[in-house]
Amino acid sequence: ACGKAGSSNSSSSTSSASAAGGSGSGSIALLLPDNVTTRYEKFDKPLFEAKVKELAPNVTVEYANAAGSAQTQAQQVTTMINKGVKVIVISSQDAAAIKSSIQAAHDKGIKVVAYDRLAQGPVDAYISFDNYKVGQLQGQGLLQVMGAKATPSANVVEIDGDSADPNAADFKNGFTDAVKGKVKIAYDASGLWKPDVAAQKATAAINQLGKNNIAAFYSANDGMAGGIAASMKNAGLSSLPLTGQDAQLDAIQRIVAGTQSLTIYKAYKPEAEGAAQLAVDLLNGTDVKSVATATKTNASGNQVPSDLLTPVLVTKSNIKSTVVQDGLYSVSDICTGEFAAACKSAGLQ
Amino acid sequence: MSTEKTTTDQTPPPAVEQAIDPRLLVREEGFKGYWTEFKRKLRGGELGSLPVIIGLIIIWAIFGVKGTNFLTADNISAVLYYMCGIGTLAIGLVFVLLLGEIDLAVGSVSGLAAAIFAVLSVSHGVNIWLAAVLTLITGIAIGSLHGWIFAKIGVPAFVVTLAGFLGWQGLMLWILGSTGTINLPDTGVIHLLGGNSFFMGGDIAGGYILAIVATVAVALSQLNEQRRRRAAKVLFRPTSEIALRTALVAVVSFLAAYVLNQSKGVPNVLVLFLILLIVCDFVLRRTSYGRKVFAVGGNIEASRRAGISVPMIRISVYAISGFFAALGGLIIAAQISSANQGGSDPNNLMLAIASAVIGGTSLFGGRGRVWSALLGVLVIQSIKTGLDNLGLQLSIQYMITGAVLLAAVIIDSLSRQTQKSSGRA
Amino acid sequence: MSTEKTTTDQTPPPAVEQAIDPRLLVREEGFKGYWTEFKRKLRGGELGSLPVIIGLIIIWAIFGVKGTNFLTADNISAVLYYMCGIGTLAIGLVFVLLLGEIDLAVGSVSGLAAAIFAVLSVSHGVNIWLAAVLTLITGIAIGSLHGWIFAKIGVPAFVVTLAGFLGWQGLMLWILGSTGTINLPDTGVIHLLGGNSFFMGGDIAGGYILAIVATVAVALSQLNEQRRRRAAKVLFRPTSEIALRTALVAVVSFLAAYVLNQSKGVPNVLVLFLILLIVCDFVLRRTSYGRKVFAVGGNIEASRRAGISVPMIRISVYAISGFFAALGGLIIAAQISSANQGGSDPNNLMLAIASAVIGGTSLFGGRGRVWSALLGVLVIQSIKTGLDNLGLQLSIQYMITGAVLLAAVIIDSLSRQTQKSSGRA
Amino acid sequence: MVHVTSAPVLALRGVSKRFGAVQALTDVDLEVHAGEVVALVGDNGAGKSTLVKTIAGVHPIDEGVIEWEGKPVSIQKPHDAQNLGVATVYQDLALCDNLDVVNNLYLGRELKSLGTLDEVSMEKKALELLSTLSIRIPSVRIPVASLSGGQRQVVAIARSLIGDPKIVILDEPTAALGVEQTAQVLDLVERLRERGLGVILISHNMADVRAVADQVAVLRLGKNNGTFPVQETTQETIIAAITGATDNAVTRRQARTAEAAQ
Amino acid sequence: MVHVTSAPVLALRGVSKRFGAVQALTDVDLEVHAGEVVALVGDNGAGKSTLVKTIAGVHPIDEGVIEWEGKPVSIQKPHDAQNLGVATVYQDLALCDNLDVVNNLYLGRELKSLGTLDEVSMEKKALELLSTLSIRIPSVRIPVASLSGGQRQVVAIARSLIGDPKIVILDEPTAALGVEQTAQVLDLVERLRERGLGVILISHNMADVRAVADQVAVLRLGKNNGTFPVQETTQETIIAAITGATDNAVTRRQARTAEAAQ
Ligand SMILES: Nc1ncnc2c1ncn2[C@@H]1O[C@H](COP(=O)(O)OP(=O)(O)OP(=O)(O)O)[C@@H](O)[C@H]1O
Ligand SMILES: Nc1ncnc2c1ncn2[C@@H]1O[C@H](COP(=O)(O)OP(=O)(O)OP(=O)(O)O)[C@@H](O)[C@H]1O
Ligand SMILES: [Mg+2]
Ligand SMILES: [Mg+2]
Repeated sequence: ACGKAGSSNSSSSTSSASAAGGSGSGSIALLLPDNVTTRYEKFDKPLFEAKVKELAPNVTVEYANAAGSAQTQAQQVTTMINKGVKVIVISSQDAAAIKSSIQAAHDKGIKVVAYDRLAQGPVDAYISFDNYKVGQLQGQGLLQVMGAKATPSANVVEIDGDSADPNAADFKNGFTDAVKGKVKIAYDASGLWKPDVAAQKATAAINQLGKNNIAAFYSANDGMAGGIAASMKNAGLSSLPLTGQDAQLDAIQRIVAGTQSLTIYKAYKPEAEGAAQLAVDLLNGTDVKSVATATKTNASGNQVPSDLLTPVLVTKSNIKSTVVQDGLYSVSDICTGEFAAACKSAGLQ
Repeated sequence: MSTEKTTTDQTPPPAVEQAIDPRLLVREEGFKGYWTEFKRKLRGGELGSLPVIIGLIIIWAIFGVKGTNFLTADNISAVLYYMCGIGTLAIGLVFVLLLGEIDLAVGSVSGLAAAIFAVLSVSHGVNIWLAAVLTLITGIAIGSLHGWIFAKIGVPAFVVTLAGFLGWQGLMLWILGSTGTINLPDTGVIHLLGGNSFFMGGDIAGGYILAIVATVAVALSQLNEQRRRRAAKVLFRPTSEIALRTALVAVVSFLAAYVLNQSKGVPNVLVLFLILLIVCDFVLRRTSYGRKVFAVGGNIEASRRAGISVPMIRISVYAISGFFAALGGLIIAAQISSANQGGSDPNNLMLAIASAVIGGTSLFGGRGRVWSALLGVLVIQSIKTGLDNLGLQLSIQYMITGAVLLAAVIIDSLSRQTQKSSGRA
Repeated sequence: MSTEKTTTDQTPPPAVEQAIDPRLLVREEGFKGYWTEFKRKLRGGELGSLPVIIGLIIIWAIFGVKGTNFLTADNISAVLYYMCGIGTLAIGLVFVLLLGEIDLAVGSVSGLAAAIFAVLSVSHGVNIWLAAVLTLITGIAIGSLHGWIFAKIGVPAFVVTLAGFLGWQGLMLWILGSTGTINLPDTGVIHLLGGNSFFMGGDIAGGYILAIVATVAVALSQLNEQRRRRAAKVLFRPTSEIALRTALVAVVSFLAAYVLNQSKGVPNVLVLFLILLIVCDFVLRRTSYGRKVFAVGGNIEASRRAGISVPMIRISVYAISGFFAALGGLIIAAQISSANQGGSDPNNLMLAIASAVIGGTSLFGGRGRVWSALLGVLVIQSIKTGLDNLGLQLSIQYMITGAVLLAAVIIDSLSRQTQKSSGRA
Repeated sequence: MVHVTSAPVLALRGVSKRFGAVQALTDVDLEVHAGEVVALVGDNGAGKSTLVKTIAGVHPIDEGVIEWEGKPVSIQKPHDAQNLGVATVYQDLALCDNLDVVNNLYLGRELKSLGTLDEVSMEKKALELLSTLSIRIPSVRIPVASLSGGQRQVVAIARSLIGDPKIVILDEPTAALGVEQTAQVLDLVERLRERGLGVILISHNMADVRAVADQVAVLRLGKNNGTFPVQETTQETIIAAITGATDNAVTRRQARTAEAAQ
Repeated sequence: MVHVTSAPVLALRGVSKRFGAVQALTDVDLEVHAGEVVALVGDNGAGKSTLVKTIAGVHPIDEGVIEWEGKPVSIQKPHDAQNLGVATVYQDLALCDNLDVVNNLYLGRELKSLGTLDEVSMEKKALELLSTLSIRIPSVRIPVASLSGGQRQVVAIARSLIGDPKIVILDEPTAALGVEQTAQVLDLVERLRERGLGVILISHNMADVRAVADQVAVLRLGKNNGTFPVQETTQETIIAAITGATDNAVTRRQARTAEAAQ
């Protein structure tokens, strides 16, 4: 009798979003998952914002970080919908849990770009590195560093990421597939992405297996590798191979100093800029198939046009040609104090 | 009407009036007396919820000016919608805090409840309502277990629930283990608690009907109380004050109904949350069970000597807390349509405790009201949503949240201190 | 020697012996009396630390049987090494718990301290020792700020430190913001607190010297006390008991020295931790400051009326907690050779609180000892390392940790209950 | 002074109680008949309150038997004692400081109408009850934390009169009371006796004891030290039993003041 | 009975104090001279303890002046009062239940040697002090939580004697004490007077008041209701001033018992 609450303005927001095509104005939401990993607020956010500004000067970017909580991220999507953004670029904290939020955005006519992590639901585009390939590269790199020591009886200690993170399984699978039959995984535990947890697990592994019976350490990322390196040092095992991922500054320094063997560099720039390109294209109603040439099917069965980038293996020998050349870090960033000497011998100066 | 037998002798008691002390400063009749009493209370620091309400208004004003979208109907209704999850946890915590204890396991229990519900209803195909009931029963059972270990074995509640905090989280991870996140269908209880279900289907009339019911109920119950007290010749609340209180309730509830109607209507989960508040308030203030909770929170030994079974009260309060934790878990799961491994986020625990305390429930037991869960969670959720709106960097968000929490309670504490210096209260 | 003036009159006081009550069951002389008293205490539930120690032995036995490598020297020394970080946080918390309050910010402050230290020493090139001192001063300043807001403004400590929990974490993220993780050089204070620095360079003699010092100090201080009490004609501890206590200390310290020497020696951070425990124990039990802390924890009003400045005690205790939080942060950072954004892990807070409580410090104030930080953290770290050794799934680890925590305290609580039923204790 | 020869309502036989290293009660006997006022006296720390608390179920006895109307009973918790019909006013009062006067009076036995608390009736009856004890309390709706010592004591006494006890135990009920309130409480004790209740009265005030008690039971260092019928015993005998000597501070003080008066 | 004509050590002029809606003290005056025992009497809830707490700095006064040796002083917290030389025994005792007897006695003014607590001396002196008050406490090393009411009271009284006060305030010190301990406390009060200290004694026991006091100040409903020299005043006058009427429960009870005795 009295009519539906809010009937007047909910329809208007839908229509305005769909009518926005080609106007080149409006706003894009960038939703990132956590604050423990350095990359998001240091690289992804500024790179993304800069690229959007370059492509579409009138478009504003709204930013929110979920601080590692799927629940917070769902609220942030609602907030963004209420603010009337036209495109949401989201790196989901929990790829499955975000499904209903993405559905809600979709229902309002908002386009969704899955960034770095493939969310469930009606996603319009996806950009990321191939996570399985990351794990594979870690495995191949490790075998390469171990060289002749890589025998089927060589004990490798594996510290994985937090199993709540969908990518952790991809890394693990890629890694185990790469090393299967070539080395023996003697200890396998989750370090929860936390350095102090990883450090104590590594010490436990060393005491469990005996320090002379370990051939190498696998760490799923650089953060944990820092803690593991400290434990290896205490046990006098600093010379053993140790993997990582993310090309964090501290990891590059460890690689220079020889306490970590390799890391995986997933250039943030192409990823962030690619996402900006996708977002602006979606905002303008342009077809994204030209950029997102691949197709991935997400866990809820949606076919998503995808742009899959290739990661790079970084060791002491190619630091200069990767992270330094890309401007991620300058030589002076890396070669502080105690690392200066090691830098010199590594040819970084 | 009463079943009491006193042993006082049957000589006619002296007129009751004699007992009123000449030193008691009684309020004058009419609005003027109300105003002078208000001023006296203000000076004495007895402000009740006033500082929190003022704090809330300030927070809204700041976000309203800073963020362009904060004071829109859609956004306010988002605040009111999302607050229900933490708010439900906070209701249970109010009971526990009234006992002077703490329940650190509510966050984990809520995550576990969501997981159990998801596994039952999605993976095992149990009827969705039955699954919800089983989940709530599990919550009650877990709470009772905490309470039993605390009350009967004597392990400090802090430690019991700390163990619960760790243990139930482990159980949740184990339950979800093979599947990780489980998406929930938007039907049955999940639809009801979720963001697409509105009172009377979102009909404009719905909100106003609720507002009318609230106003009338407040007015009638107060008038009835006044009539009975007047008949018994004990002090009663003047009509002027009743009118004022009723007017306040009317303004707030009609305003809320109007704003929510501008958006999509009154979310059913909000209606549920308000009903729970009213029921719990009734239980705590009007039943002998509630009186016993306050008594145990005030003085355990005195309660025991008064024949109250302290262990029973403790166990039941933890059972209540377990129930609300499980229900809160369902609400949070409904809001994100899934049960996931982050469900037992310790932040939820912290925010729920903060809500109860900011709202005015003492951490030291024996003092507080259920309504503090509502007030406190409104403050917390407003800050959260407001900061999300501004899109600030996370580090700055943390700092602001900390600072605002502090500011909100500093006002409250300052007023209490004034109060203390003019009495033992 | 004493500066006291009493107003008692100068008539010769009746013999002091008269005041000994005939109803007091005095222990018989010699070892036999010691044994009967022990049995009586056992029956009455006055077990002191016994249950925790038995719990520890059970935990070690289980892990020793289950995991093949738990009882190796290397592993035990890993337990003793890693416990120092959380243990240091727990020392500060013991002070706070003795006041009957809580400090939820210790985890965040420790993370912040590591970040400040790293930025100062690595990014800004400040001398590493100076940076450590500045960091500790920052910790003290932060703690004092918490204390001040609590004591002077009257905001409940819970809320102040909850705000700190959020706020300082934000500040830490902001400080680390531009660089993320910062590697710490293995020099100076970081070397000292890290895993490659041993007492007397890991010389076998080092451990035994420490054990001898401990044993001799315990024996001498007790004999001295006995002599003075005997001279003053008040009850004193019999020589037999002193011998027993000294023997116990000797056995434990020589055993620990032997085991650590089997590995790489006594880590300097462990020596530091033990020195801190001794100093804090002395402060709490032997100085009037410590007495005041207990008094405020027991009865705030009585302390105030005794002329104690309650705000000063509160502020200083929070300052102490801030100091230990900062120091603990440095130790944890040294153990992983880096300062990172996960430094203010709320789990550290939970574990530190659990350590203090499991060790026997009451959450309700006024009862506890600094040594509970040692006992408790030993339990916690043993469980943690033992589970790591077994390489179990995370979900099962959580459950076991929860269950063991609970079991450890159930024994303790049961004994306290017996105690309570035979007295008000 | 109605004396009943039947079995005592309450009898303690050989009751002992220990707290840790302190033997507070050793082998104590006590009998209370209906319509009889038994005064329990003794030095500070003699164990009077401990004895009363064992009867009231605050802490169970270690050894001995408690008989109720001739039958042995087990009193493990305060609820047991209340069910038998024991109402107790404790020396340490035991009120809930956060609750107001009315709520404290009716704690554990609230009046209800239709399942909800009947605050109005409780408030009305509380006002009546307090005025029979002629105490002035500013308002029955203020928390007892803000009452004076005597006001708290009267609230505790009034509490024991709600319900329908057979034995009322008063542990130093008049300690904090003014002269008028003390007189009211003594009147009250006499009214209780007339209604056939048994009363155990603990007091250090010999005048009060002699005014209302029928029997005086003396405790000394946790043991019985004699039971005296008030009528046939002099104050000196009782005091000597309490202090354990005829030469004590009381007699010395009396001698001194008598001397000074000369 | 040494009377000094100089300025009073302590004088209150027009002191008022309000708690929320209760006006506890209105315009109260009081004077205490050195070597004088002033008894402060009044009905329950008359405001005696409140008055004493304002002097002791427990809660500051709202209006009026406190003069110390003729000069106005501001007493904001207990520390201020202690510095002036006021030692107080509170009605609610205020002991730290978790600390033992020795620690409670010396709380805030511990004996030290070489900066550390001198537990041995404290324990020795505590034993001496308690035995002059002829109290039996099983051990001075048990927490005061486990003491009897009277034992706690004696500990509180002993506490006030440590230090070097000029005025000792005793709020119902003998309420929980046995006959012997009461006599000792009265002796103590006399010794304090002889040493030239001012004493404020609150008591409901008229016999005690008449035994040791020089002046009796009466409070009624928070207001002064007369000050009487003990020597020249009858007990009836004082009781009438306390209760506000000559016909009260006390006189009625006396009349009744007299009647019954006939
Ligand atoms: N919980 C307890 N723990 C240890 N000792 C206790 C405890 N309760 C009482 N006592 C001891 O038992 C003895 C008797 O105490 P009780 O309170 O019964 O004395 P009382 O006769 O009531 O004395 P008063 O007249 O002073 O009230 C005292 O010496 C006291 O120290
Ligand atoms: N903190 C407080 N808040 C409110 N009212 C209070 C407070 N303290 C005391 N009062 C009121 O002030 C009045 C005086 O109390 P006070 O304790 O001074 O009485 P008193 O003369 O010592 O009585 P008694 O002889 O019973 O000890 C009482 O009516 C009491 O209710
Ligand atoms: Mg007693
Ligand atoms: Mg008083």
